[in-house]
Amino acid sequence: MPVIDVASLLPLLIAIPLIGAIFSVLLSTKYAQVLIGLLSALALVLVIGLILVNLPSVDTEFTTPLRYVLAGWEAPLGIALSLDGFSALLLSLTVFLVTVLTFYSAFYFAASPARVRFWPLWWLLVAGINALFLSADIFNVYVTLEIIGLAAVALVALSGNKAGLTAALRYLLVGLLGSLCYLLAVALLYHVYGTLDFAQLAAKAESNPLSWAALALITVGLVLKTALVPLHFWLPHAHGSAPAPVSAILSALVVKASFYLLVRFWMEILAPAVTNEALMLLGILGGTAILWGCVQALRAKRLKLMVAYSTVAQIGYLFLLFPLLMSTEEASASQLAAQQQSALAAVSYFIVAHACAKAAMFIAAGNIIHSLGHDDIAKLQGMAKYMPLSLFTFAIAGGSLIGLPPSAGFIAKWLLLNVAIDTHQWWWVVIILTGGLLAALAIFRVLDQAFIKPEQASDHVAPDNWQKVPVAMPVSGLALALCTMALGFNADLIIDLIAIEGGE
Amino acid sequence: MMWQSTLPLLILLSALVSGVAIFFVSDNKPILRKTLNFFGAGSCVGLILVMISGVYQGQVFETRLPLLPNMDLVLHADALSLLFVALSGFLWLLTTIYAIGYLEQSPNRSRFFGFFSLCVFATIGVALAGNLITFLIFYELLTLTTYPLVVHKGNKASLAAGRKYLIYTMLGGASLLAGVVWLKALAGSLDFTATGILASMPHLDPFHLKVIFALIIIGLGVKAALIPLHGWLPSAMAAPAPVSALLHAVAVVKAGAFGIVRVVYDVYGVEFAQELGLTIILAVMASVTIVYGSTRAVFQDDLKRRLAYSTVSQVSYIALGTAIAGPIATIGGIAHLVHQGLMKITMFFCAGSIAETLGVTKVSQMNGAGKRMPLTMLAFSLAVLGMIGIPPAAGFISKWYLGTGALEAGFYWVLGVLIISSLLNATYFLPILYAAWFKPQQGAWPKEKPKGRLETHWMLMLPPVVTALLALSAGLFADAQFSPLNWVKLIAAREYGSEFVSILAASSQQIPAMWLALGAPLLCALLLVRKQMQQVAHWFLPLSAGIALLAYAISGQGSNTTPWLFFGSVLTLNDTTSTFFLLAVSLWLLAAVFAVNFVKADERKVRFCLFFLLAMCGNFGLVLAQDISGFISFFTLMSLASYGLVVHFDTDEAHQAGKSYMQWAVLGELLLFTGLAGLAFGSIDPSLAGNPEQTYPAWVIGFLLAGFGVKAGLFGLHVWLPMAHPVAPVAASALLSGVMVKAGLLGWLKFIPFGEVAFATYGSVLVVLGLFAAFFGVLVGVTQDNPKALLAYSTMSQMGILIAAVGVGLKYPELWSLLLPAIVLYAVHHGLAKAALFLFAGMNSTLTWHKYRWVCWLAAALPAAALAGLPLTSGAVAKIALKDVVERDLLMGTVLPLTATGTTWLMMRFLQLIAQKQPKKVTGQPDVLQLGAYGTLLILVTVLSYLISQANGTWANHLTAASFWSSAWPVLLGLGIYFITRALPAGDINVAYTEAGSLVRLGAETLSQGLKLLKDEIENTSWQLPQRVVCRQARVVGLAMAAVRSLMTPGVLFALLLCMLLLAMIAAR
Amino acid sequence: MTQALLYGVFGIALFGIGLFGVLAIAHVVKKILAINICGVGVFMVFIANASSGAAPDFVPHAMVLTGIVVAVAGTAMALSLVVRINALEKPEEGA
Amino acid sequence: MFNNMTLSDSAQQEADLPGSVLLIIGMVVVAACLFLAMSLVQFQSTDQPLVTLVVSNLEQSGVENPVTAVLLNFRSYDTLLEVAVLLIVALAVMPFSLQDTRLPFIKVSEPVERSLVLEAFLRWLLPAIIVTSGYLLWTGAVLPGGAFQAGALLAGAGILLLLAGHHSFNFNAPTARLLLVVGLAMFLLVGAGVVLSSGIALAYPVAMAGMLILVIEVAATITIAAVLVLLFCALQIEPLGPQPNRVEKEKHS
Repeated sequence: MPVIDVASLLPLLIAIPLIGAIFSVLLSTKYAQVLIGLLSALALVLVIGLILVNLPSVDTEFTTPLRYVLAGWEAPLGIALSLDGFSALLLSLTVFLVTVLTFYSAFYFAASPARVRFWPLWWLLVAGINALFLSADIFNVYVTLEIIGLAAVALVALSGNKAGLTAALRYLLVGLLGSLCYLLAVALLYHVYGTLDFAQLAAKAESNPLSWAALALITVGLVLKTALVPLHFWLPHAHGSAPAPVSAILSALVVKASFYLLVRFWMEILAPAVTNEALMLLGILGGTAILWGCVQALRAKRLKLMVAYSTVAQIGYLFLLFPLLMSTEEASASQLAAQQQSALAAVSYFIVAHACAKAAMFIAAGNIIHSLGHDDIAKLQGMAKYMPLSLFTFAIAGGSLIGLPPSAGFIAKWLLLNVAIDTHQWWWVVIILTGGLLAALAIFRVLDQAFIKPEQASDHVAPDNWQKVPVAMPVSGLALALCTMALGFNADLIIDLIAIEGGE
Repeated sequence: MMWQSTLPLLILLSALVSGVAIFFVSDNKPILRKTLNFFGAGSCVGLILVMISGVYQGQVFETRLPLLPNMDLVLHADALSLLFVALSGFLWLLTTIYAIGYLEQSPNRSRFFGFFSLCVFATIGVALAGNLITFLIFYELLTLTTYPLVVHKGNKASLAAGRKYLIYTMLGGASLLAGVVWLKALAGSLDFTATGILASMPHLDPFHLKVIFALIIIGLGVKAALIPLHGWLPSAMAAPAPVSALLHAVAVVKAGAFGIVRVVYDVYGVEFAQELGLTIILAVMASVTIVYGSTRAVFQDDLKRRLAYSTVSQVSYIALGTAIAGPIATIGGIAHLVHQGLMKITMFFCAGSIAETLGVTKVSQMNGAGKRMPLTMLAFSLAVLGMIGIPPAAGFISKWYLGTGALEAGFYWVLGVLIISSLLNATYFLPILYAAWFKPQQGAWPKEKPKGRLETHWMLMLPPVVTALLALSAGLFADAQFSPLNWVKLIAAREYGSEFVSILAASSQQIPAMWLALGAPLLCALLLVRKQMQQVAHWFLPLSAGIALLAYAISGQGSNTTPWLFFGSVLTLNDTTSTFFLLAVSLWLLAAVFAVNFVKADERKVRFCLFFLLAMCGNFGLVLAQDISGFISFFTLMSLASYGLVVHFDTDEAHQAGKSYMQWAVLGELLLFTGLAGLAFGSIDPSLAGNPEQTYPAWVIGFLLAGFGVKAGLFGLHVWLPMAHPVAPVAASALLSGVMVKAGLLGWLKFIPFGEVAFATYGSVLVVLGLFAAFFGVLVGVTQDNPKALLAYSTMSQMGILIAAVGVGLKYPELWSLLLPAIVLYAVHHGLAKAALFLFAGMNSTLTWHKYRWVCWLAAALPAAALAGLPLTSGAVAKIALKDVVERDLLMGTVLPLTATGTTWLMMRFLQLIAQKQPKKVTGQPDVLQLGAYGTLLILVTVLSYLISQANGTWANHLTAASFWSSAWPVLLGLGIYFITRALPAGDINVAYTEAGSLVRLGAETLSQGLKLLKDEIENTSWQLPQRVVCRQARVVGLAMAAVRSLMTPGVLFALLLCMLLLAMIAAR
Repeated sequence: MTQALLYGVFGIALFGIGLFGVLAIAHVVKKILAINICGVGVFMVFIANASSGAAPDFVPHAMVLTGIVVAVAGTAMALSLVVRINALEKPEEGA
Repeated sequence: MFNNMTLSDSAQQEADLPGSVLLIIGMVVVAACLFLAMSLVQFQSTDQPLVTLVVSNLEQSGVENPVTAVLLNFRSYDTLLEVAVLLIVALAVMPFSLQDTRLPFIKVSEPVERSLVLEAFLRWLLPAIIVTSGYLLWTGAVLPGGAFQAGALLAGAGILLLLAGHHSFNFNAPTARLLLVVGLAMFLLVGAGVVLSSGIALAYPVAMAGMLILVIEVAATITIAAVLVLLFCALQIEPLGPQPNRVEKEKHS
């Protein structure tokens, strides 16, 4: 039995980063901000730890999501927070990554004046992400989406150069347009069903033209924010020109936030309006994204751009979820549910795997830029000698992205392949494996350069223009990378968490 | 118990932890790093030993960690995994030592050793994996951890190699992953079980299973370097030597091969796989790879690349063994996993040492390397001989089981593959040995390091020596309790649910002294390593022969049964072997005494002593050995060691003769291998017991006849004999013609079931060939002007008579009991007389003719007369004994007396040559030892034939006038012919062979020139795509032509013979 | 067709006009304006919904207020970025 | 779509899409809107449960204006996040510099160019604006009005002050930063504080609801006003501060 009421802890996940943000605005000295950051991270870890420990396990009968009614007003009048396995997983992931990245940022921004602005924005972004994962209200989700979008844009703009600002502007406009599409859908849904609550909508939703229209608007808006091919154009530059910790969190969590919403709408809230053809369409886009992203990553000349394109590809994998949800005629309802559950588990694992690996990669790339002053792939010769830890991080994380065992990426791919084969959609198997191979080419292109003997390399990396990075920076990246490996060893924990059923 | 579930994990961790720790050690702290390294490797080996003892006691070790729903990460120690784990762990230790020595000054050592340990970690994981997904995980991990090692040097070549390696392995990995996931979806959890898991699931769609199998095999085939997935392996040679060693011997290629074994046996189940028709495809693939890899190896000049292609070929033996469904082939395949590992790692160690110490990387630079780095090259040679499959080395064991297994499964063509591969192995390996040992050094070494007290750093020397010795003992003590073979038998027993106990369970030693006879020469050979001993080496020869004689004297008849030696060794002294042994031991002793002073002064003393002693040991052993493996081992030892005696003088002629000798010897070995494998299979299969017709199929007999026929000088296969016998030092020639040539005869006597089955066709062929040789030898012999060459032809002629006699025995089994003593008697008579003649020919130039003219004439004429069969001589006794028996056969009975005519003619000619060559003036003292030895031999020639048991009574009835006349008239006739004819030009059938060979060569060259022209033509044209295709085709054809060219005459002959025998085999069925 | 419905349809039309503007016009400030037009369209749909029943529904009102604030925030941020980019571009043009 | 963004007017023609593409975009947009409109027209909404819910719970909300009740009580969480959005924008546009943190919030200086009419007008307009905004805030409980309206008005006062030229604002000053976060901080404080009495975050006790909402609104008004002034400052392309050179230049032209 739960010792404490877990649900009452949920608002803390939003309040703590908000408080962190407020104090970061008020106290702008370097150490104060770092201290506040670390304290907030610690508090978040404590809270999410308490929640996870007390979460009813999948074996017990408590499989309804946790629910916290804010302000005491039940839906449809008020707003509720809710937590099921999927969102708990994403929240834990968020807290974990934020903790590591906070630690990393403390060093990354140590000498930069941008830190004054960075820390409050950072915590506001975190608050937005947490709020989105917890939200059970479609309008509230719009506000959280905007928080995330605006904070992310502000963070991208921190780089201050023209490329960064342009990328930020493009990102902002895309985000605003996406949000507006979403908001229009909210208007339509409210018009039809008279409620904004996830669960109530899910109960009322039926298949009618307005539902279709709403779903289409939501999907277009969120796909734009998630950067699924062909709406991915903004991502590489935004992710590629932001400061390293920002790139990391953008790739690892922010795109996942809108994907999370998509999953919520397609699997739960507007499930009746979903058709097989639509699912397949999303899948095809996902498949295209995998191949296109990988090819672009292969062609990228800058390291961070390559990593960003790899995100485009990885997002493609996430969208393979949708065709795998398709029902077939012979499958019974329970079979379908099991199939959907395993597909979701696979994709969740993908999210976790990609988040850790991509964050680690961006950290590694950040370290490289930090010490070299550039990230031109062609000029990375001999890196292995000078930055072994960062390179090692890059390699492990790369292994996970390729899907090599033992890594979370492998498990994710394994699960996804399993579902694909189970549902007789073998063409995804081909695409997934091809994607893995292309990713391998891209990653090993970098490693190849790094292993070239410095003596034979051109003199770009003469050790005198080499800036040593504080050891904590590569170490935090390595920690994430090792995490992806560790996650490759016991998948049960995460899969069990997913299995805690969301609301019907 | 806890430790049973943690031990596999601990073993893994021992490699992982040390690997990870090493990364953090700075390059400036070698001591710490070395300590860590050795600690890791040492504790790993220790833990493995603990586990082996545990498994031996029947404990189950399994670590199970949850990985996925319904899918655990399982580490399981069964017999098969232990085999691989033990191999990896142990070789890791050795390679670590080696790598420390090798990379002493190079940069990034911590990185290197870190990844190195991780690589071993992955390999151990592959070995211990208890289900397919665990296997997959470690398999992929292996790819990753190996990549940094391949590109370690950081130069262009290694980076290109790394890229190639990755592309291949990643593609393979993807295919494997697809296969595994699919299989998982169909069949659920994929835990390895001894008899396969899919067989028990009847509802699976066979088509799916076939596709999955293909996917998985493609995935595994990349690492196992199956054609056409092998491309990465030769380029990966850009890596440092320890990496190549590990890649080729243990980690990577073996992981692939091991995986194939796992999938076929423990996932599909071999019977089920066979039902699906999958094994045959795999077998064909493996066979093609074997032949292709060997063929490519022939053309590589870069030593490591040659070794790499050899690996491509050799690793497929494992796959082949797996694909041939059957317990025996399984044993062969899996045993090869260990054997090939030991041998190949030795080779790479040595190649690395040579490159590091001398800067030699090409085969063409290796001339004389044996002298500079004897121990290293010795280790290399042992490995090479094993790889070719020379018994009793480890490679032979694998091939033997593979061959027998193939017969068991009815895959006759596999034998052909094995033989072609062995032939190619010999083609590309033996020249290396030849260059290293027998060619003089040419100029300075490319990059020689200063020579210290040892030939190279001890860390570079120790590992190959250890592995070479292990490879040797793995073959030598194949049936010992803890040998790899025995362990593999256990695995096969579990796989097939049957038992394989050694045929000989109990050890019994009735004639223990005979071990002394075998041990003495070997021990003396070993003592030669010491410098002080080399001073007195010439005394070792008579000493060890004397010990053997002594041992013989105190032993009665009986057997030594030693189960742990070879496949269970049986040494027997019975009527026949006793007589042969007496012949052998007396001739070796006398020849040794005769040679003492010659050897003492010789510049290649040690080499001569070594080969002499080894040949002696082989000869004694083969006489005594009663079991197949023992016989063939000693037989081979003698054959190979004789090579050193043949080429002793290092003249062009000697090398030419040596080459021919070696080619034919290898050919003989291969024929024998086939025949004996058939024989062994016949005697193993219980369903055939008691039915000699089936136990001894005609083709087996054919191969045995041909195989031993090479040694016995059977006409058509005799070519080497007249070349090799004369060029050797006198004592050696005497032994070659006197006893060693009888080894073939002895082989027939031991392994062909005379008296039980009739093989009329073979019998007739033998009679015709034998009698033809008897006259042919005479006809060619009389044209020679070198007395030793003449004697060699005489040997051929005399052996012809013996062969014809054997042929009669084949035709008329009922005569055998009478024929056997006659043959033995004749053999003894010929051995003694021929040896005496050779010795005399050698002594000729030192004799003081002018003083003791008549004594000298008598000494020369006595053995000559005996050979001619002059009445009252041993020759007459032997001939009459033979004649009495063979009269049944019309041809033999008629022609046999006439042979004496020829022999007389030949002997007269010999005496004439001797007389021509008598020295006008002799300086110095005559050699007392030589005279003594010769004198003793003369006495033996005169009396021994009357004393041995086989002569009982024959000479009594020969003292009649009729028989007197019957043996006298041919001699007189011969004398007549001698006086009619005089000097004829020298020549032999070998000339014809050489001619034919050069014709073939000419044809091939013309063709390849034509192709080259064509290629040039095409290259000059402008079309892009088709040009490449045509070029490739032209290259392939060119290669084929070159292959034909390189095979030379024996090869062509061999192929013809093989075809004929196979035809015979098919016809007989 | 009720009045509310008419508003709703026109709201959608406004949204469409804005959308077209965002997609078709290259000038950034005009793009930002187009997005604002989009937003206004969406708000109109909300309001139209709110007044479609017998009694007015206040929840959409509140939502529109929140939406306006958010829209203002977004617009402000976009404009500030435009200003900063412009400031960075100016020296280049002058040079 | 967003790759060919441009800022300059002259480049507009080049950067615009070709006509055929525009036609396709237009057709797609029209089709989508038609579909939306059609489905909207076809669908007749029947029940609006929230209408009655809002009215029936209005009494317990502490305010009489239903919109304010929704904004600050029923859906106060949305508003909380909305304030956070404002903070983000403020942070994003704020001209940060580490040196200015020690300077005061309001700096008084001689204007370069005095506008006597504006100054005189301001003297009595500013107090009026402040009072009016106070009224708007207060009346928000009953009639349309509230924090945003009041804040906007107040910001207008600030901007007027700025335009007059005597004063300039330094948003890096501690006071300014306090003003920027006070709305969010107060909201959080109250939201968390009520947990002590009601046990639920943001759930005001009925008795104190009106007062608490007012407190939040006051703080929010200040923040909104501060943010809007900040936005104004940040978006000025020609800074209004004392930059004599430029002003002189303008004079000459």
